[in-house]
Amino acid sequence: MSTIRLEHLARVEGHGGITVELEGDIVKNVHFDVFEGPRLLESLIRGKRYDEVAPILSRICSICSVAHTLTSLKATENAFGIQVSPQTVLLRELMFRGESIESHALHLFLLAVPDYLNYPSAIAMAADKPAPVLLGLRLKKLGNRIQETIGGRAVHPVNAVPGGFGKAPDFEQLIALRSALIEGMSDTDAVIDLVATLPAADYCHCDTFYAALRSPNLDSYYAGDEVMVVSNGSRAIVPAADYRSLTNEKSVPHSNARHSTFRGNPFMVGSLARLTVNPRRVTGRLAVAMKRLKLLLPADNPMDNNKAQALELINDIERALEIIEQLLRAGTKDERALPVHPRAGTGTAITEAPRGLLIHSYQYDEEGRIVKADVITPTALNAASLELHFRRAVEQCADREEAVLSKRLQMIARAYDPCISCSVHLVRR
Amino acid sequence: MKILKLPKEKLDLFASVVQQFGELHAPVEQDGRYVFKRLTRWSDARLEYDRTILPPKKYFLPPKETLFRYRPGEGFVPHTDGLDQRIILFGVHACDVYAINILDRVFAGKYQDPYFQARRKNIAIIGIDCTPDKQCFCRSMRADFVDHGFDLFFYDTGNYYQALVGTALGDDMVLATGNLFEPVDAADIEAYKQRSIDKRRAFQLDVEIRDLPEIFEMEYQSEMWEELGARCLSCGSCSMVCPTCYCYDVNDDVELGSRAGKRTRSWDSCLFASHALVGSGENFRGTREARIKFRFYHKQRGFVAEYGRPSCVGCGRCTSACPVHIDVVEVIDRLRRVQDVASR
Amino acid sequence: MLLADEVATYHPVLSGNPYQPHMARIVRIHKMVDNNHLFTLRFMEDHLAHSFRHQPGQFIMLSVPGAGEMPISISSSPSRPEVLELCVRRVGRVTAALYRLKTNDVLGVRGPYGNGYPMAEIMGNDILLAAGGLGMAPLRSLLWYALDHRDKFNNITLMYGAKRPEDMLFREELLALVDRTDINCLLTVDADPSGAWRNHVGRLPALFDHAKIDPLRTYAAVCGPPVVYKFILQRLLDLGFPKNRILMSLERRMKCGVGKCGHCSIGYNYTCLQGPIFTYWDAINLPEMI
Amino acid sequence: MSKPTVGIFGLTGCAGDQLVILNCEDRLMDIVALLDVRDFLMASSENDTACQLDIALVEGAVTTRRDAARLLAIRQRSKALVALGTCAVWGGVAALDRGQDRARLLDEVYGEGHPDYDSIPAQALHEVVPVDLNITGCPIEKEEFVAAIAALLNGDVPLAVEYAVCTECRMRENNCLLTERGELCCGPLTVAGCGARCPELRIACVGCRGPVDDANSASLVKVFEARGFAPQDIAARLRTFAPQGVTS
Ligand SMILES: Cc1cc2nc3c(=O)[nH]c(=O)nc-3n(C[C@H](O)[C@H](O)[C@H](O)COP(=O)(O)OP(=O)(O)OC[C@H]3O[C@@H](n4cnc5c(N)ncnc54)[C@H](O)[C@@H]3O)c2cc1C
Ligand code: SF4
Ligand code: SF4
Ligand code: SF4
Repeated sequence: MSTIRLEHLARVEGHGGITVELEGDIVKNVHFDVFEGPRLLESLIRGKRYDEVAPILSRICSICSVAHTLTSLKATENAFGIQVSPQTVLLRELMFRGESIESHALHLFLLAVPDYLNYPSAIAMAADKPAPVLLGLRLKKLGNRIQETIGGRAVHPVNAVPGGFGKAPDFEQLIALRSALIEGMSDTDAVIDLVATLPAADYCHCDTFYAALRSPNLDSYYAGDEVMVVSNGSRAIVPAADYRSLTNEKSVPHSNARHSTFRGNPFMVGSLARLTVNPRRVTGRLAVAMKRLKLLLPADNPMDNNKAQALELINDIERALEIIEQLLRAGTKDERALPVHPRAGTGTAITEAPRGLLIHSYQYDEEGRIVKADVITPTALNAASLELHFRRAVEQCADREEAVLSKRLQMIARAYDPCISCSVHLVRR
Repeated sequence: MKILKLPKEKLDLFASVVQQFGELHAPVEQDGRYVFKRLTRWSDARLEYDRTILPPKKYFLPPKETLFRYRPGEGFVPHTDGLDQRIILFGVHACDVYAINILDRVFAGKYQDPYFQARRKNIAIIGIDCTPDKQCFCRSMRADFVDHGFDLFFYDTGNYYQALVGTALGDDMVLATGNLFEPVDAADIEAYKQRSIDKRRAFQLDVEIRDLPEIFEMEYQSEMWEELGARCLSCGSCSMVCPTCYCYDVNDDVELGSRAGKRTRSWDSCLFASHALVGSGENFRGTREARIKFRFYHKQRGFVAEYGRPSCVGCGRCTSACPVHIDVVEVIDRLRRVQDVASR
Repeated sequence: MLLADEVATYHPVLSGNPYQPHMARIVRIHKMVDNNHLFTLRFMEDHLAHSFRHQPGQFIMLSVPGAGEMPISISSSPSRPEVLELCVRRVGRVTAALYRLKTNDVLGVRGPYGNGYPMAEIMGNDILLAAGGLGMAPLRSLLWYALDHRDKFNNITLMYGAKRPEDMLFREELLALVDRTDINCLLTVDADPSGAWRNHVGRLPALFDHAKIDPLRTYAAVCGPPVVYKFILQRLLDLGFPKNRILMSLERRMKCGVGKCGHCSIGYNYTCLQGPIFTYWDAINLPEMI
Repeated sequence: MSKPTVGIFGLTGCAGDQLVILNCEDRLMDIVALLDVRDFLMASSENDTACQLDIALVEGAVTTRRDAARLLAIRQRSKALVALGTCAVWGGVAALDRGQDRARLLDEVYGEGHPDYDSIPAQALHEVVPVDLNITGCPIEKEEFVAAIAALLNGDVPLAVEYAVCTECRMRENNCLLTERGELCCGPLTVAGCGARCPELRIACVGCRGPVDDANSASLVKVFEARGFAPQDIAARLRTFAPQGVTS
């Protein structure tokens, strides 16, 4: 038996590795190993007052800190029966878009593209090919700017609290953001041009299940509380309250993370899943771009997630602009966060983090202190699917050279854009 | 001094005329408190405000400002941006004008602070009368009236503002309004005097400052300082909001990859542990007790020796800003062993 | 107050700015003692080099570009103009940045500041200079001033103590004074492990046994760490020195040097304006003096 | 002068401080041009994992034996070790476990009979190895980071903030959440440098930068208690980001 082991997965957030065990030509075992130390936050949060929960759980992960914060707030508000104002919903959606723009720009241009073009890093790539790096930095900055303006900070937002916001952005801030976004729009063609010219990456083909949030208007990262699971030929709806049917996880010895399946099938979450589950939103500029990228849904190649991210970058900028226009039309009010009256009960929230479905579920006591908290992250949801795709990639690769395999597996891993610090925070039974 | 009166209903008109002399700033409401801010509409001005969070000090000595830019080969080049900006501060209370007059003296002398002086020249002050509230003790600090340091000062005499013209510029402002202002007559003077009596009666706080320096010396070892030291958080709030606290820190910020950069100064506080720390490692006010004592000592005693009066003007800001309720009036009363107003 | 007729020619920031450092070049770095180097500076503009005048006991604000500004006593005597000598101990950020500089590098200088020693008052009297450790830095200016104007002073006594011979500042220069007859130069070290030291060994106050001092005709200039003050002051008082003839040089944190930034304030005095030279009488009247 | 060799590392944490470095979009190209970044796993797949480093920037807390071993190795190969972010400086939220039974916590999160995870009580870097410089913040502030790099490149120690969030809050002329609204604001105890980010938005400071040098928590706790807050909530708030720091 031979073993291929990749100790440190580079250019991902957190610490992980990949192990492949081969017996002759037969793939015995494929592991996605997570070394990130368990921080046990769900358990440490027990007994904390409702207003401490989001700031602490935001620290699960920096790249998804907006998603963690807002999902946490939504779960808390659900538990206490708080209905936030329409302005708050719009501002929160805007924060999600900002985070998605930042995260996709970072992932695509600074972490993934160097793979396709055979550079070890964006820093190295910048010397010969500065354009993609600069493009990525510009878009990243745009996403951060949205997060800073609305959330008060690009990483670990401070402005969003139970019941709303500390302070809504004023007219001047929104106008400034609008000009930045309009400027950002002029970069979207370059995004598609660049991704369209990347060398093909056909490392594995495999029928895949996709799961994403189904929102009222089919296009929200924040509003909505049903998950739809889609595959070639089947679809199923999972309401938020039943989120555990997606997360019948098992602990595995090689990893601090745990693995999820739906009705026994690994499933993929994230950009590609969102486009697959909510296909009707693919219109206009986005549809044209999709044609240029030759993306057919449902896709059978996990590498297509990079294409989906490029498409989402465009969509996110468009949506952010729409939201700002809407806010400007209505005129932002200097709202204070709604008063919070804690009560005993549970609240579950599902949203779309940049990497896919994120679930927070809390049980509170009557004083508004946490009794129990579950956090299910996209990387945890993706882990089983990622291992499946690793396995298929090894099976479908004629060349068993370690260097070749290792590069392919790394690229697949990075296509998933795994966020390992997230993946260790899992369900408490 | 030229004294005129302005019918109250003409104030709006006056405000629109004086705008030609500079950018108009006045107190506006902010979540129930007031701040001096650039006006976008005259109707935002709240001239009946109690006190602003920060005093007008922020216009003359900003919380952080650049003094010089440094470039190798060029040396230190003074930073002049914004110094010539013409601003009109509309609605400054007497105690705050008094405080600026105090700062004038600190920033003058043998070594004039040119940054302060430039702003002082370019910022006009239109003072306004006020009614003391339960935190005001400016009368005790002799800062409830000012006779200079403003361009115009408005006293509320019912249907009119009685206007003291302090400078040539103030006079130009009056003239620019055509005939909005009217001469005062005997009845107006009586109205003013009545107003003065009413204002005096409105004070709810009173402290005695005569011989206070001596009492400070005598009570230098008082146990009260220890108690205050245990309470003080060294948060610096009192110094930031004080209209006469002027301590500052100076730092050089360099640019990435060079020694070029800028020299900035920013507000500082004698309550910070580093304030009196020196190179040999000695800290002359290492304990919180020594620091809080110094703050009071310097304002109420040290400043008297230097400038002939306490630097405190009795605006009440530090008392309302202090998270642990360290109250100047109470501190002075305790030093004097005064239990209540009646026992004074 | 805005002056209506003011024209835009008033630029106090550009001319007569008391915070404006003037560039000076390091012409020599003498490594006197570990972490106590003597820096010799000359203003880059000749007219400044010619016109700069100071009193013994005054200090300058020294800018190390990009690192910061700090008060440093002028160790050279006004009787030897054109250059400034600064004896700087490496203690932290700015001094460390200074120590990384080399000959010909550029610094910013403004001053001189502070009252300095009351020379007019001292002249015609005896002087006693008593220093411990780095305290020699400000006293050295006074020492050479007095030696260069020898006729203006009566007896001159120097008492200087360091930990070990190798810690003694200006050692060569001071050793050369020991044999001179126009000054009673008493040097002592706490310990002399090498055995090569030919002067006194023992604590600074012990040097009083070797000096003839008339307390009513003498001005005593004292400078050093707190222990030096503690013992020397007591000794001087015991001898019957009038309190206002004991002169002390004090160190305080300073950011401006010109009585604005508030850091050096002691009670109701600014060290930078009313000091750094204070009499013992001032000291007992000022809280937190030493 | 040759460029300093630099390594950027993450122990257990949210990677937020490394992300802030990547978020210095306008300065990133200058930074990588001025530094010789040799080892930066989050951004590069080709790293020199053994070379001597002039500066090691380390974020995250030590929560596994693996973290501790990595940190020791980093310390050995680095001239200057910089703790980046509140987790590295104080322990951060990772160290919320101080005083709790680690094994029981693991059972709770992973179910009894979970595999034997590598997990030790969370520690700040200085509790494991000597640290030369702290840059605090959860996450660090971009400007402070760039200023620190600028100072380090000149051979200077970066300037440290020595006062509390209140000072900056007052400078920005915010309404005080503590005195005016009676909120549980940690501003008086927390080291400034963030520009009073939260109170500026009418949100009470939760102390994410850790305590100021001279924090007087005993006195503030009395104020909170007088305002009617439960001791349990006060204690929880004060220890969120710094396990031993703020509570005196
Ligand atoms: C009137 C006067 C004359 C002096 N003469 C000399 C001299 O001749 N030779 C000499 O070596 N030193 C002298 N000093 C002390 C010198 O100013 C400090 O050692 C120097 O400022 C330390 O700077 P740093 O940046 O290296 O230290 P830092 O890294 O800032 O810190 C080291 C210590 O120095 C203190 N310090 C920082 N800035 C100042 C400041 N502006 N003023 C005073 N202390 C400060 C800090 O509190 C800290 O304790 C004098 C000080 C004064 C007030
Ligand atoms: S405001 Fe109060 S607690 Fe804060 S430094 Fe001043 S006296 Fe101390
Ligand atoms: S809001 Fe908080 S940080 Fe701001 S002044 Fe008040 S207590 Fe201090
Ligand atoms: S105000 Fe407090 S919680 Fe907010 S960023 Fe600053 S230190 Fe962190």
